[in-house]
Amino acid sequence: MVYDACVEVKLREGIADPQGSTIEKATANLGFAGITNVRVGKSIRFQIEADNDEEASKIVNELCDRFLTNPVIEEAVIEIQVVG
Amino acid sequence: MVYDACVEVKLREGIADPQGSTIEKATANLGFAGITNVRVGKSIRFQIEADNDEEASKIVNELCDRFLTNPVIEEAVIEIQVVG
Amino acid sequence: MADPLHRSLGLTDEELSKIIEILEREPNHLELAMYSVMWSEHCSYKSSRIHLKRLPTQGENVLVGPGENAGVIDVGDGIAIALRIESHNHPSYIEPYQGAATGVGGIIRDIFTMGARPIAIMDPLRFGPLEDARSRWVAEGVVSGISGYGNSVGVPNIGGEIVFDQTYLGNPLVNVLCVGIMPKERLVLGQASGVGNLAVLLGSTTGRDGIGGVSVLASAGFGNEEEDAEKRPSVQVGDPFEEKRLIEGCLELLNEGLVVGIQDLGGAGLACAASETASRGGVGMDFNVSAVPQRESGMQPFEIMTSESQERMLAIVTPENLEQVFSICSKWEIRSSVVGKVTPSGSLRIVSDFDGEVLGEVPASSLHEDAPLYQRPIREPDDMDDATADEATKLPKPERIEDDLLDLLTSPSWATSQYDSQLFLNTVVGPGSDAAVLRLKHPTSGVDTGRGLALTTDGNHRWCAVNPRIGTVMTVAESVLNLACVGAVPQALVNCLNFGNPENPIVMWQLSEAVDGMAESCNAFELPVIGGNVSLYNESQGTNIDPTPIVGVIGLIKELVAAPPGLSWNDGDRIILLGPEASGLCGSAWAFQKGHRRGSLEMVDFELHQRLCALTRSLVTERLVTGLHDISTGGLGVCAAEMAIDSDIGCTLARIPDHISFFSESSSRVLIAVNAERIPEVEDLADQYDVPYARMGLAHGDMFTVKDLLSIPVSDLQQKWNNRLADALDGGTAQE
Amino acid sequence: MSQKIGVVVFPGSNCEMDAMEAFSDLGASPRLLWHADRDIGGVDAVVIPGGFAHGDYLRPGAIARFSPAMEAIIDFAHNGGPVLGICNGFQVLTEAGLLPGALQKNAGLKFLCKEVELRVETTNSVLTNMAYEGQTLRIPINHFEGNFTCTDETLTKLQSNGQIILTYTENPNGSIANIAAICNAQRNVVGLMPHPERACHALLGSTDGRTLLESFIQGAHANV
Ligand SMILES: Nc1ncnc2c1ncn2[C@@H]1O[C@H](COP(=O)(O)OP(=O)(O)O)[C@@H](O)[C@H]1O
Ligand SMILES: [Mg+2]
Repeated sequence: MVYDACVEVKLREGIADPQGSTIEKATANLGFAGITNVRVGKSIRFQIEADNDEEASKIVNELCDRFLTNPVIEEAVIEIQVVG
Repeated sequence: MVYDACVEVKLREGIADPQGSTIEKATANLGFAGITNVRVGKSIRFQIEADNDEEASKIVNELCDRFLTNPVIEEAVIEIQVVG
Repeated sequence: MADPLHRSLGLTDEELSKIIEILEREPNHLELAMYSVMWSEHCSYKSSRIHLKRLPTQGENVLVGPGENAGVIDVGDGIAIALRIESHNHPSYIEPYQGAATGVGGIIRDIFTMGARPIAIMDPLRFGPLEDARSRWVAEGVVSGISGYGNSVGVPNIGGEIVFDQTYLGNPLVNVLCVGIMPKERLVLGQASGVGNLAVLLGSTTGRDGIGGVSVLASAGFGNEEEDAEKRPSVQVGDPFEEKRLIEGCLELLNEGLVVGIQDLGGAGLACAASETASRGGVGMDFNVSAVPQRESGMQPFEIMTSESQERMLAIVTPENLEQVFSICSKWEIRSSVVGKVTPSGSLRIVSDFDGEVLGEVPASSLHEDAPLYQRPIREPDDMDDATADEATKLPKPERIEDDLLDLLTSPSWATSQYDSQLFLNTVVGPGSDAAVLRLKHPTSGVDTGRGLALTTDGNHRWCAVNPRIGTVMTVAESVLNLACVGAVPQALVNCLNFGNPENPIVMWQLSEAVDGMAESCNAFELPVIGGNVSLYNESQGTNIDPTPIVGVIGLIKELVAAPPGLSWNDGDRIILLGPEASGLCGSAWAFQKGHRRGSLEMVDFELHQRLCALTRSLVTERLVTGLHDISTGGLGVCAAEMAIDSDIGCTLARIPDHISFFSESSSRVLIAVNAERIPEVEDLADQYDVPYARMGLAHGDMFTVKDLLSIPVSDLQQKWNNRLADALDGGTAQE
Repeated sequence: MSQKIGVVVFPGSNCEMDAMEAFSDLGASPRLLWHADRDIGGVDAVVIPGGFAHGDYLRPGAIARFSPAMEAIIDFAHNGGPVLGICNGFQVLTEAGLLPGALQKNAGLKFLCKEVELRVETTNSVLTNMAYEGQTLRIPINHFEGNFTCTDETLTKLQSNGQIILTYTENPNGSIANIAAICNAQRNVVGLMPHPERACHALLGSTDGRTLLESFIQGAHANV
């Protein structure tokens, strides 16, 4: 079966976010008031073939742990949906 | 009121995603079979103050059009939720 | 009613008739699409070619002149140098980051196509004023794109220019120059030969990006918002990692002697590469569209042939070598597929499979050689006499000359610090000086020759707006002098002619005048033109940009034992001006600041200029000066201020009676700083070279003082100099 | 016998020839190691040079660290072999877990190429054994992602073990505790963001990088 996977890679809480703070400063300079706590992450979308939901989720989790995130500073939020 | 906003910035369909294709190749080399169509985007989360839902959505949309994306190659998926 | 197909592809009715004449029948859609991209202004130079013929291209050291992917010169010790400059103006306005990034990628491919390893790039840039929000957004994106691609692909950026002016408001200029180095014997040309040889496509997959980019983007101006939006899908995305692997893989293929010819894919994509290699080799090619690796499904043959997907090369390989080619490609993780076969026929046949259906067939050479040539109408502006008579010296003198000076100070370091300028351990002088200097090491053995390469790019739209011919002469003269300031003798020139709409006779007059000026000065300096690029239709909303010819000149330093003196002076140094007295203010940055854009320029005295350059080189090589700087944009005032800023030491100058001599940009002048003890030697030498000179003052203290004119702390100058770009661009930029 | 120094090449590396030139000018015998080869050929020390291995896609070092050569280098390091990661090499070493922490995008979100001043914090490492404590060195940086980050716990460990070996006197990129270079607890693996190989020739502006590279050659010697 084919699954759509979406992985959001976020910086762990407490880890400074240089991209977020640069964007936050810029929004204020550009006249967008009241924007705070900007945090920037990655969204990685792909399709994956697996026999069943469980296997799909197992593979994506492993992929995140080994490769898609750097666990020293990042964590992943995973969404998987069967497409066919 | 304060809103939580999450913006996912994605490359438009048809636009090449060199990063996505490189990651795709790497997953195969790492022994993760069956992963295809890898596309990489950004997730940008922040809080925003606005008088009401409509205003919040207007600001976030403008922010995306003018600053967070270049609509020529990117598009944004926006989610907004009131937090208080 | 919808336009007929040929018109919507940018071909005129006459051009269609010519195609019918060549084919002796109506072209089909695929054939028409190929003619449309190949006969576009960008690829065919149809408006400029007859003018470019006037440029001198011969020189003892020239191995390859204009017409190939890059010019090549022999620099001795078995080393050849490839040089090329290109524009990526239109794409950069639409998607600044990717537009500029793919500009860098394209020019680098032109260099390694010749067999040379790219060792440096330079980026002369022009943007609308910093006060304009969109121009800031464009500038920020372009610099990031050049930085992002160039650093990652691993080619250092050693210089360029960054200019902000109203004339580029709707049409920035992004020119990129690349220089490469090779052992002479590795030089290859982009041609197919040997019937039965194979055309192998290397690199990225082919997608719909940039379909018809050259005809849509590079060969038409910007009109209104909606039309611009339609042009947008033509923008491509660069992949510096793919390009880096292509550089290494292709150079390895060339080192191993595995390719007969190689050609990069740029404007007009496969249509151009296939027909060009075939027609240069006097052969034909069967081109199998279905063998092209595609990124998207359902692509039409015409889309495959005209796509401008980046990071692709076409190599011509003998069948015996194919396996070895594949294995080097796979080592570098480069996709490779046989897409064509060299045939004796002379025609480019697009086939659905090697023994499948013929989808289109045209004489390969007709796409190039039969491209129309236009002698477009030329007209001098009607008000030339009035314009010439309008002297900028009549402008009211500045209220506070300090303020005018401060307005002219901008350090490019905001941009240049984002570029890797040091990779390969060659960079003796990087961005920020009159010219960049590289150590010249042998490309294969790595042995240092003890000599140096020097490079500069220059352009001046203000001078050229006043007088395109003399302005161009002054530009070339400035380049030659910039090289002299680092002790280098000029060897060859490349140029990028950025002009407005060629259908406007005044624009064509500007172009023709500029070419004459370039020819005249290159002849005078015995400087061969080994390549160039023409970018037309630089207009927005009906307004053409000021004529902006940009030149890149490469020079050689005989003995590179120490870094050249640079701009800084020491406390106690005497400051001397070499060259004639200043004359006139027309075309100066100061005059433009006051909104004055007309008048006349004084022609460069070539003989005096040559003597000044020779003198300057001697002073540098004999280490008689502490610091030096040629006088150009902003005149003597800005020149001296930049030296004070760089040294963090002030000065007291005399003999500058008024704002005219302070801001004049007249040619052939250099400011030098000399230790008091060396003054007699310096003045003797100047006498020997018959160059006039004048003692101007003393370097000392922390004030920048010109007697009877102004006095201002050096720190105030530094403040403006250092912060102007950061203040404008660091806070974030957005589309209007 | 001059020291055999292996310089690893990944697709996308670009400072490998610079490292080769600098080390051979200093009398060592550098040679290139191809990322896809597991055999690192009995070298005395390993250098992972700067550049953009695999385009720095996903994260700098994220793909490179899985190379066959890296497996061998991890073993080599665990056996006490000297390993130096310069710039991108530093990023690879953190991704591979040979060094703690991570390198994020520079504060200010800009690539930075400029000379900086470094302070030698300890001479007890394969990179600084020929320097003196408190010595200042002028060496160029050239990176987008050189902003060293780690948890408080890791930082405390780095500080108490003296694993911070070079700091910036003026922080250019937002690094925690001005960190420019660290070593592992065994002190044989070092990563630094600045490029010492770019500061080994008077014509290039500074020769301060020699102290560091000579130290490393010394370290390789000690390993034989
Ligand atoms: N966009 C840029 N990229 C790289 N170097 C630049 C750029 N803009 C300016 N520079 C460098 O800054 C220095 C000053 O530029 P400029 O004032 O145009 O020099 P000049 O007037 O001597 O030709 C030169 O060394 C130039 O190479
Ligand atoms: Mg100059």
